[in-house]
Amino acid sequence: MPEMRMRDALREALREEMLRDETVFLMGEDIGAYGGSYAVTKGLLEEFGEERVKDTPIAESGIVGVGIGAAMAGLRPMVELMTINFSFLALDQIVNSAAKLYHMSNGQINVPMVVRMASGGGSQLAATHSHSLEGLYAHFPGLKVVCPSSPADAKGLLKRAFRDDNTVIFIEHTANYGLKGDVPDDPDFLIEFGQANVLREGSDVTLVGYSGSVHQATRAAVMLQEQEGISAEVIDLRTLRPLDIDTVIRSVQKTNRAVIVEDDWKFGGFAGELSAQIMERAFDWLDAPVARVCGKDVPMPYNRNLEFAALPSEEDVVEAVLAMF
Amino acid sequence: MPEMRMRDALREALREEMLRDETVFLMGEDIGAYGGSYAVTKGLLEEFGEERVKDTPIAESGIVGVGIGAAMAGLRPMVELMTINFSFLALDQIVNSAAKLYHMSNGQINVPMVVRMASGGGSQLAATHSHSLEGLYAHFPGLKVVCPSSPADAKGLLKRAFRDDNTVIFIEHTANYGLKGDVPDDPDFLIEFGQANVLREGSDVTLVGYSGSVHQATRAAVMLQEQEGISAEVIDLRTLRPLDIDTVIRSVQKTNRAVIVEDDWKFGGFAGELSAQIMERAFDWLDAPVARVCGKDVPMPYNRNLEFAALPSEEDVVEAVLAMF
Amino acid sequence: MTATPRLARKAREAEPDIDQLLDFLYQMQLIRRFEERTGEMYTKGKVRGFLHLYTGQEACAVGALATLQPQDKVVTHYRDHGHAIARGMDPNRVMAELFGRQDGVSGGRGGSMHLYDASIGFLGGYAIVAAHLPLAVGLGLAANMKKENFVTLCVFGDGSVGEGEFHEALNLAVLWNTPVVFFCENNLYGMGVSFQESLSTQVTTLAAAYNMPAVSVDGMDVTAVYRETLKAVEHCRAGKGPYFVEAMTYRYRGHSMADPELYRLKDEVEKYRKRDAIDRLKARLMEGGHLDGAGWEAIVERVEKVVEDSIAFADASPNPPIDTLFRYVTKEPGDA
Amino acid sequence: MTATPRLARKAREAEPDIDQLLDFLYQMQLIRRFEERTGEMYTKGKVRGFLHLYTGQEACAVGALATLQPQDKVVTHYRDHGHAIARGMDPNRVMAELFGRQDGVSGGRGGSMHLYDASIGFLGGYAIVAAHLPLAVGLGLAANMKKENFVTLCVFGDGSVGEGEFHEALNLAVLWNTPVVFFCENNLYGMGVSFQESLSTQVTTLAAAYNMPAVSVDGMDVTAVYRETLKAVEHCRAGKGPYFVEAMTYRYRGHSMADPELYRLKDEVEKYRKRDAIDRLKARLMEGGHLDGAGWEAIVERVEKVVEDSIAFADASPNPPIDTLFRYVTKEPGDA
Ligand SMILES: Cc1ncc(C[n+]2csc(CCOP(=O)(O)OP(=O)(O)O)c2C)c(N)n1
Ligand SMILES: Cc1ncc(C[n+]2csc(CCOP(=O)(O)OP(=O)(O)O)c2C)c(N)n1
Ligand SMILES: [Mg+2]
Ligand SMILES: [Mg+2]
Repeated sequence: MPEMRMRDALREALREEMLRDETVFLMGEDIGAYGGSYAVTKGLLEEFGEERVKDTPIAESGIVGVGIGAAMAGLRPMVELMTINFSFLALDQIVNSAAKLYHMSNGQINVPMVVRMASGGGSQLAATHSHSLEGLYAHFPGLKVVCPSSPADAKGLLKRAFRDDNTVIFIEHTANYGLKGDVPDDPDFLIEFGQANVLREGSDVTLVGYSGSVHQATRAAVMLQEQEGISAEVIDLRTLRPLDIDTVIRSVQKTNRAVIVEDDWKFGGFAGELSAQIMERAFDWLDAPVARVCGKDVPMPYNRNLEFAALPSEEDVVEAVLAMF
Repeated sequence: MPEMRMRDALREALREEMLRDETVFLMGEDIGAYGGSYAVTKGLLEEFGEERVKDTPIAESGIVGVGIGAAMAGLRPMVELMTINFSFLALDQIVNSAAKLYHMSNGQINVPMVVRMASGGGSQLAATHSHSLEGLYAHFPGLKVVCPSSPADAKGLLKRAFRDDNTVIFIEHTANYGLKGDVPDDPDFLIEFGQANVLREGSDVTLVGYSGSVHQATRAAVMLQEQEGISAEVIDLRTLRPLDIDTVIRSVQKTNRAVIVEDDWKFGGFAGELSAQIMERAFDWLDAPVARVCGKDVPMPYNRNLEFAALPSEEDVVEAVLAMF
Repeated sequence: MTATPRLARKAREAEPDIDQLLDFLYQMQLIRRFEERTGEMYTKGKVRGFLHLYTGQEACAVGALATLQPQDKVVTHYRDHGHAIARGMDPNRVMAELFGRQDGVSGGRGGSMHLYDASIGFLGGYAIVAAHLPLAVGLGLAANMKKENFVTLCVFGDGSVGEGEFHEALNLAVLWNTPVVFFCENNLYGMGVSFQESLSTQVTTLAAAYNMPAVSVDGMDVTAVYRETLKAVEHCRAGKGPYFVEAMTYRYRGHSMADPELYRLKDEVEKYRKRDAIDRLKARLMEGGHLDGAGWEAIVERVEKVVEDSIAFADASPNPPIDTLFRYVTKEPGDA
Repeated sequence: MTATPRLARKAREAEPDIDQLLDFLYQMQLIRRFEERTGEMYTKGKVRGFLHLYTGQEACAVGALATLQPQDKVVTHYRDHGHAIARGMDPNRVMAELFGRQDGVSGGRGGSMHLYDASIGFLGGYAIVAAHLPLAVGLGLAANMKKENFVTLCVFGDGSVGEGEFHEALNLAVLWNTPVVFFCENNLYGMGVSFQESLSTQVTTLAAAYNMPAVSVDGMDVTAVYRETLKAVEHCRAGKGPYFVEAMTYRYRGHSMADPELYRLKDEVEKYRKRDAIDRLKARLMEGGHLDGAGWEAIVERVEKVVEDSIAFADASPNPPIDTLFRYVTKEPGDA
């Protein structure tokens, strides 16, 4: 299995799916001549040509709408919105058209489209460019929401996304693009949606994250083990919708404690959903309230120290765990 | 105190604030000649003229943006987006400009604007026109989110909104427009944000709702009392951001049980936040997991029976309560 | 249960012949009566939600849709009954949809604003103003990429012109040379706001600025609509890119059933009623000796039967079972 | 700490006099060097996040901003250092903002893309493409409603033209007759996509279709920019509604510091460098005998000092204390 960075694994997934299925095509802002703002699509224009790798105007709503229309007509578009911060502008198309057409048409029309976007803070991009809003998309029935945390997952999940008959919101944490890992080169390597991954087994507490936050969780687990002798299980959700809550519940029934780690603002965020579901389904197993370690409820400041303070850190996770014992 | 319907109470609030403060003006889709799609602004064009009651093109993002600009220059605009369903189109302006300018400018610029919109299902308006997404707005720091449930609250909260120095998202449930109630005519009648209202006292279970769902909760409380001898306390949150969780916690510490009632989809909705906060703060008082009675996770179907089944009902609340004993 | 697009078998002639004109008259009358009866069904509580009647605008749907071929696609806005019927959607199943019943074209899930019949390329009524314009461009892009020679007719109102997506869609359509006919039904109002108050310019001036042909046509004259739209469709079919048609028309009824119509005077409605498309075509055919009183009566009767049958059909159709609530949220392998 | 808008004391003449031209030269050089040094500070890790340098486009900011009066307002996009400095923002506080420090104009919260100085009517850099266009219209509306005679200059790039908000804003601006100068800096690219590939038409063709005057001007010629923008500002000030200016320009550096510049050839950059606005103005002044080598050296030295001082100032400024994290989320009575 070759080792590669997540951005390269994503590119491989796009390439392989374009080679496999000629109805797959890519469109988005600066995915062609520029090579993709995070270099994910680099080289694909040269390989596949302008017809299948389309640079678009800066018109988020328009290009997602075009993707929907193309998908309705039997193509399998991937629309790259550059970052989640710009996806607000396309939210109506995603929520009111892509997510609902199958239902409103009584199953006559479906929208097999992949919408990719980068997310996350930590690069001092300030308030408008540092959103982590995976949970926002997960709220809408009709969508699927995928948030990979490793190169292999990124590849397997993205390939799987192209084989889904629905709109898949595929969200990549900018901090993960450079991560390295072994990635299968089997062209049929797929990871099914709704299968959480137990990254690390443990017996004292369950740490739940996805995308960027599993890495804080994992580092926290190491610190807990080394410094406190606490054994933490780390679960990577991989997809938020469908959500594999069963794996989380099984873990909590074993550990009796859970901490959700999420970059997004805590108030009204997806961590609340996870916390509520764990309580609903594992109430009698809980030795302490489920804790949430999330982003602070402020617009993201540019200054490095302030940004650092606004984001959840492994120390915050450790602290939350220690408070449970 | 005169009795009036909620739509009239809202109109009174607008009138009084326009009379009090000449920087207040209204703009929105069909608020003028048409009289407002829910007749809230009826007659205001005649009374205040075109300068202060502006019909706009159908351009949600544009008109909210114009409102922001006007607010930056010292006016106090109210922008009516007709319904929450169309507010997706303005979400970028609300989230990236209105909510963040104060922070990004280090306190130099604030955006005192009221954005009004109708929400809620139950009128067979089908999938794109039946959203209840109060919780979506509540997620964003920098905003305030208000959801009145009665004519008096509607007036007192809307008047208060015009005296806030921030952007207030004011969401009115369509099912409430026709509700009647006594409404103070004191021009300085204001209801502060972040003050939940205990609508009904009880000792066995706490029902938490807002906007439309407090009425289901109240009806359920009556049924519980009459049919089961269970005494339910009903709390109307009134504002989701700021959130008065203390009132809820005090109640749960007394009743030891809580049910959240919300029209919005359950998965990833605001009910999760409430459930998580109750657990976090009243863990040792809970005799049962906090329950959520919410909308079903499907796009809203047009058919009446299906729509009814998709929405939470008082029977659902009763059932959830009974399951706790 | 698949329907057949209307007139699918006829070659498109630049000028409609008498048979076709008689058919236009029939269709316009069918839509007129369908809408009138639908309004009554709303009053009776059989049809619910938002209902936007098409009365007055019949010449637009009938003239424009008649230019299409079976492989072509249609997307339109929420005021969609007229286009659906003109495309050949089964009136029974349209009415059943308005009643929210299982045999409705959208299984009772869509309602008035969301008619879909993929079997005749009718890809929906859309209720978010202007949201379907980019979809039409996507359909056009797919036609190009798949080398399928279909044209997409995209119908919308004057009110859509103020939305950002109007702009994004027109720009993309021209940039990517997509076979899309943008068909703007300018009925002078978007709800209660007149288009002069909501647009700083003329619709066709703006459309033409994107570099596509843009014409304005009398939308109360079915032949004129047919003629200009046919040019547009042929332009698209020839691979020359998008084309914009503005049809000047008028709705006789309020915006929706809830509209108190405070913003316009009865006089104005009367003025337009005098230019009624049905009356005019009827008069023309009678003057030309192609229709007499009995012929008109026959049309009226045929229409009555179709409309009354649709109501009976709708009434007899069951509600979708509650246990289907979770159907069609996502499409999974193995789904029907 | 309030700054003074530049040139606030000078009457605006249709043609800039020699003093003013010398000042233009100084300002352009100041922006040029400020940006070059900022780029170096980025490489050193002192400036972080997204950094979009303005090098090459100096004539736009300097020419356009010089037409404004103190009461006027400016909103611009994320490539905003040039406009800020040309408006008279204190370079020390700009650099401190880029360093993320407490004395930055936005207290270190905004960074490069979000410079604000309300005291000189500089109401921000905006990082969501085209989002500030409607804000400008709102400012214009407020000018009308409050009967305050200020003009709003709204600066944006060619890439913004594809966004829906461009359309919504222009339409609203004309409909409501707002005093807004839409100033499009067409540097040929939106990131890596050339504007011909992202727009189906010419920028001014489209702008004019909304019913407002729209001109295109050489954005590498500061006098031309000044002249045309002044007409626009005076048009607005006279209550005649919005005006559109497209300045054809070029950025010498990549879109941001992260740009590998795969989409354009070095040749093209060289071609534009030959038309450099600073070089041209310098040559013109020298030819006219208004500037000599020593004069130019003096300008260069003055600039160096300002820029180096700004770096020293920024370096000396503390980070905002962590315990201020929750400040300025909402504004409450009693807040500072
Ligand atoms: C994005 C959006 N904003 C507002 C509405 C509410 N609305 C429904 S129809 C309508 C008027 C549309 O007018 P027009 O496009 O002229 O079509 P017409 O109804 O005249 O056929 C409005 C404002 C909506 N459905 N979608
Ligand atoms: C809504 C939105 N979409 C995408 C981006 C990412 N982005 C930042 S700048 C830019 C290019 C803008 O080009 P232009 O308007 O020509 O300005 P220039 O950078 O050339 O000065 C893009 C696509 C963004 N910031 N906002
Ligand atoms: Mg209209
Ligand atoms: Mg540019």
